[in-house]
Amino acid sequence: MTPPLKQTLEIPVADGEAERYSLRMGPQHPATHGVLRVDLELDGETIIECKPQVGYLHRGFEKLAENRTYSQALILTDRLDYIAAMANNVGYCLAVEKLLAISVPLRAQYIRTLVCEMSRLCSHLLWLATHALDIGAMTVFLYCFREREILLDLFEELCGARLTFSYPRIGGVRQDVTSYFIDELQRFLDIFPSRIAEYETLIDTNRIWLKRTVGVGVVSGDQALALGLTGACLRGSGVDYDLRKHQPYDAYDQVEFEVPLGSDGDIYARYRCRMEEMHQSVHIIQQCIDQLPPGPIIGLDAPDLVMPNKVPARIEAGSSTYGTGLIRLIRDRDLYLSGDIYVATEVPKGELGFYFISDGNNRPYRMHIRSPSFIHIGALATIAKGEMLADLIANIGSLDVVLGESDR
Amino acid sequence: MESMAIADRLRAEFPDEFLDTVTHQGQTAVIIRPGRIVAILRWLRDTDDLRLNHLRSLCGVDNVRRKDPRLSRFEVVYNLYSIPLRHEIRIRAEVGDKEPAIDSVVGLWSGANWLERETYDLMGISFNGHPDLRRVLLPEDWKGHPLRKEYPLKGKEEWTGITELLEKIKELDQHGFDPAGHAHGQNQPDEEEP
Amino acid sequence: MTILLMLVQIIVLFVLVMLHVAYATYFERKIIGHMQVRLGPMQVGWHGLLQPIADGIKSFFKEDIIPEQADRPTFMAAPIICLVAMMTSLAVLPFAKGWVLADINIGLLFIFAMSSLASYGVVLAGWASNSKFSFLGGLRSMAQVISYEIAMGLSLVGVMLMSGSLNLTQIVEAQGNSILGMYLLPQCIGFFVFFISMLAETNRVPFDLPEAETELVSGYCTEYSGMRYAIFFMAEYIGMMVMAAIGTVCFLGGWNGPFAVPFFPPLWFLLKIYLFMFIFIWIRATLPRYRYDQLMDLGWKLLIPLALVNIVVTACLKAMIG
Amino acid sequence: MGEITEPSMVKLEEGVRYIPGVNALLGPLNALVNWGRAGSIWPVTFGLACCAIEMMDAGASTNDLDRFGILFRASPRQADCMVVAGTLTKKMAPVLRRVYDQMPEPRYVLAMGSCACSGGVFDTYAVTQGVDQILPVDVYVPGCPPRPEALMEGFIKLQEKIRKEQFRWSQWR
Repeated sequence: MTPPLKQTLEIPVADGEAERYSLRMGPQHPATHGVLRVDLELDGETIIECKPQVGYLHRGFEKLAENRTYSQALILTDRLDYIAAMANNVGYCLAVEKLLAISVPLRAQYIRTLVCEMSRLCSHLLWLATHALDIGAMTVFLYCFREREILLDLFEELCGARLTFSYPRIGGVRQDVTSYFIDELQRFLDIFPSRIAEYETLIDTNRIWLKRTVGVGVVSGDQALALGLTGACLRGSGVDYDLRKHQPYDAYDQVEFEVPLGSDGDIYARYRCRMEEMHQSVHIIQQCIDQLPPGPIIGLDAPDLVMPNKVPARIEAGSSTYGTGLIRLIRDRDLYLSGDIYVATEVPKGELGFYFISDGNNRPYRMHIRSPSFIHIGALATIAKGEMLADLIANIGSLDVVLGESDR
Repeated sequence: MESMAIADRLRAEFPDEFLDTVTHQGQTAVIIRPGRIVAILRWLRDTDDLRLNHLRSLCGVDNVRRKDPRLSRFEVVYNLYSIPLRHEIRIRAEVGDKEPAIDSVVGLWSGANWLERETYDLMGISFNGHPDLRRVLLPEDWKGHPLRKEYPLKGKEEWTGITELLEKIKELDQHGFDPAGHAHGQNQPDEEEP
Repeated sequence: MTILLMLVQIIVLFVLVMLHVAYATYFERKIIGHMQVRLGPMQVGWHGLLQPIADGIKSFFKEDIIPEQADRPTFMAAPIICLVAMMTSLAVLPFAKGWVLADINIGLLFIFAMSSLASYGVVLAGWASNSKFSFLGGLRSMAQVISYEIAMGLSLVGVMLMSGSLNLTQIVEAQGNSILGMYLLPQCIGFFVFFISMLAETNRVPFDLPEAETELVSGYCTEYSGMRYAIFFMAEYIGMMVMAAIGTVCFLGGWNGPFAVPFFPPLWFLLKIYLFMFIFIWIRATLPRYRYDQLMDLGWKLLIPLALVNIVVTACLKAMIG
Repeated sequence: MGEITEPSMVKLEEGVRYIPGVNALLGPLNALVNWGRAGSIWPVTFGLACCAIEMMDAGASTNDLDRFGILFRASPRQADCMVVAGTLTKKMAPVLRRVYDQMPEPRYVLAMGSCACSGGVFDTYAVTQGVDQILPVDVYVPGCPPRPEALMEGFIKLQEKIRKEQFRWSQWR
């Protein structure tokens, strides 16, 4: 006895129109970089319609931040783009500093620039690893992780954590760099360009790689701007927009570097942009090491972690929304400046913006995160339309999305 | 161009829509009426000496607990930047308090699509003329808009998806999927002596 | 008596091939591991030597899921079809002079027939699973096999012309007179086409589209679990071995070597097969994957014309020289 | 299933003392099966958030999970174990359960990271407070995120647990 075959497969019937076949990829799928879901309408293997669905990692960051003090909310930013947590931390701190008018000493600025660029290397290495794996080149994945491991060890030497650092503080950084760290970093910088060359020999001259990337996923400059793409995705289309140059923060105006630009706007152009950025990051880190000025690493007007040190505030014990044991500042005191601010930084994925509204107390009234990944995934529908199923995978990889940042 | 100068140009161009300007730490925000938002943003984007062609962010704000009583309950905030001319401005459109709504700017920036969906999802501000206004981050049948101030951090009621799932799990357990019952927070019983 | 002897031979071959397949996976994991600056299996047995056994035991005792909406008989038959077809082609492989189970006259054709049959298993698996990923995997496999079977068949016509036979033993013997004792040099175009089609035929990188992990999860075997999946796995590795064996027989001179090995004549044959297997694995560790349409382009626009040119040239040369 | 404490194949009669231990034939087979399972854990790739990166790292060159015979499989049908690496949101919970239901027995669950263990820092409207509400968890690996070494330790603990199992193969064959 065989049960009748229930056809959930909509096996297409030729009726003159395009023969459609719907496929739901994800949220558990090896190539969706986490928990992205893509609903596809296919004609054979050609994508007629592509609807990305996000939210499977929506943790309520913005709401949570409104219920935390500025110092407490810092740890949330680690878990935004967990591949380059340092860049998020710095972006957050910069925004809060600007909002509350807190100054940062020069040495801390240099250290932040340095760790941001290290973070960029980390992120780009992971991007290259997964992008190559998506296209099918599995060895690149392991080679990239080998170098990434060195960077993670360096981060660990610096602040004790491998992924979620919370190293920058509002008003500076947590602790100073050690000479051992600088020596090891220097050794890494010496070998790293040759390692980039190694990846390039594996994939850059590979015919199959070129066939899979050149002319695929093309976004023109105007289209990229309209879609809101930023970072390497925008620069790959030839638009010169890099916040490190446009609105320099930290020590980026003190160091020299170039912004690599592509012209074709295809996957290959984005790939080349990121590879060049890695070279530039090495260059920036080198300059930061050479120019690192002496001095304090945290500003005098930085808010203390426990309670604001500027205005004596009444505090009341527990029994609040935090549960017992924690102390809470009374909401109604004007401790900080009030106003709103939008500060964006160039994180590896693109433009990460924090829009803050302060109402004067020690918690943000509203924190909005402009996450590049969210906007990039939104653009995926436009980019992937009309291409093949395999190109969709390549496109997701090349947009370099992180769902933690996208869903918040 | 200085942000303040842009605000002045805006006031001259759209006197009826203009309400106020706010400056904080060198950043200027223009508070406007929501009615002609598309026209204003198009003007800002396409005017030759402004060319604010990059929509940096779009979000909703719930002002119900702000100390400033003049503000309306909901605002939609647009952060604009000009990549060629390197200046910026923030536009804050006041959208009222009951059934807040504003025109969609998807026609100007197609990337605004998801940002507006997000604002609708989390803040409950609807966008007229949006091509596909559905929830984006939360499940379709979620109740409430979490970023509104009256919404508690842990939510009001359990999402139906979760309650259904828990019921299904209970049913599966009865059919021996997890007879030892390690799931659901119960500790595994100590090994019994026979 | 002959039947009994035949049975013993079959059983010996079966067991040896099964062990071989098991250790081919070990070989692959180890080699890829070392190419990727890691170690590969180390903990199960000395240097992970018992890893395939552990995998086998685990798969054997795993729950066997047949999805509710699958077409049950087809779903169950598909892996068996794959395995049987692949195993059957082993019968005609000459491991050394006289070391062949069935020395039939159309050995080469028989292997073609069987490897096409094996791809039926894949297509049926894709269809019967009633899963969208499996279905796409099955479709891809069908298209791939049809186009590359042609290229592969044509690439071997040159060899047939030169040796004048379809019998594998005779093909090997005919190669004895050629340069280096193999057809590699005179049939270099044929070998090139054959090698690429071989990769495609066995679904290996860069043509692993039917099971492309990052695109189709596991392609046609997405819904298979436990032992059924293991059977697909074995069939794939036997397929690799059979293809490597054809390559060895037709282009690398079979069991011919620089000197005859006493007591164990198939040594050269096995070494050549291992060489092929190593190259399979090496390519897997190095190359990205083709896209579906590019794969078709390559097959129809490059390989088939090349193979046809090869046939014409070989035939002309053969007619001129004698 | 898990540990059987009651020997179902032996009928106890009055006056017969039960001696703990297993059947002479099935005992070694049981040990062999457990050895095979412990030596070949194939987890399904279920990276949710930050911990997924450390999970990938554990599979990469420095730590190399392949040494233990651990091989990531994309399809839940071929997997033995699920590493829930990261924050499980409410929207994702039904998906997680579905993937778990698709896995064949014997299946194990390893909760990696504080979010998977208990919800972590995300005590909000959108996050489930621990995956053990949804799934039976075998091993908890705390940390935010746990280091790859911690994940490896989790796998070793899981192997220990598997080796102690008895007759977890009679029910579905």
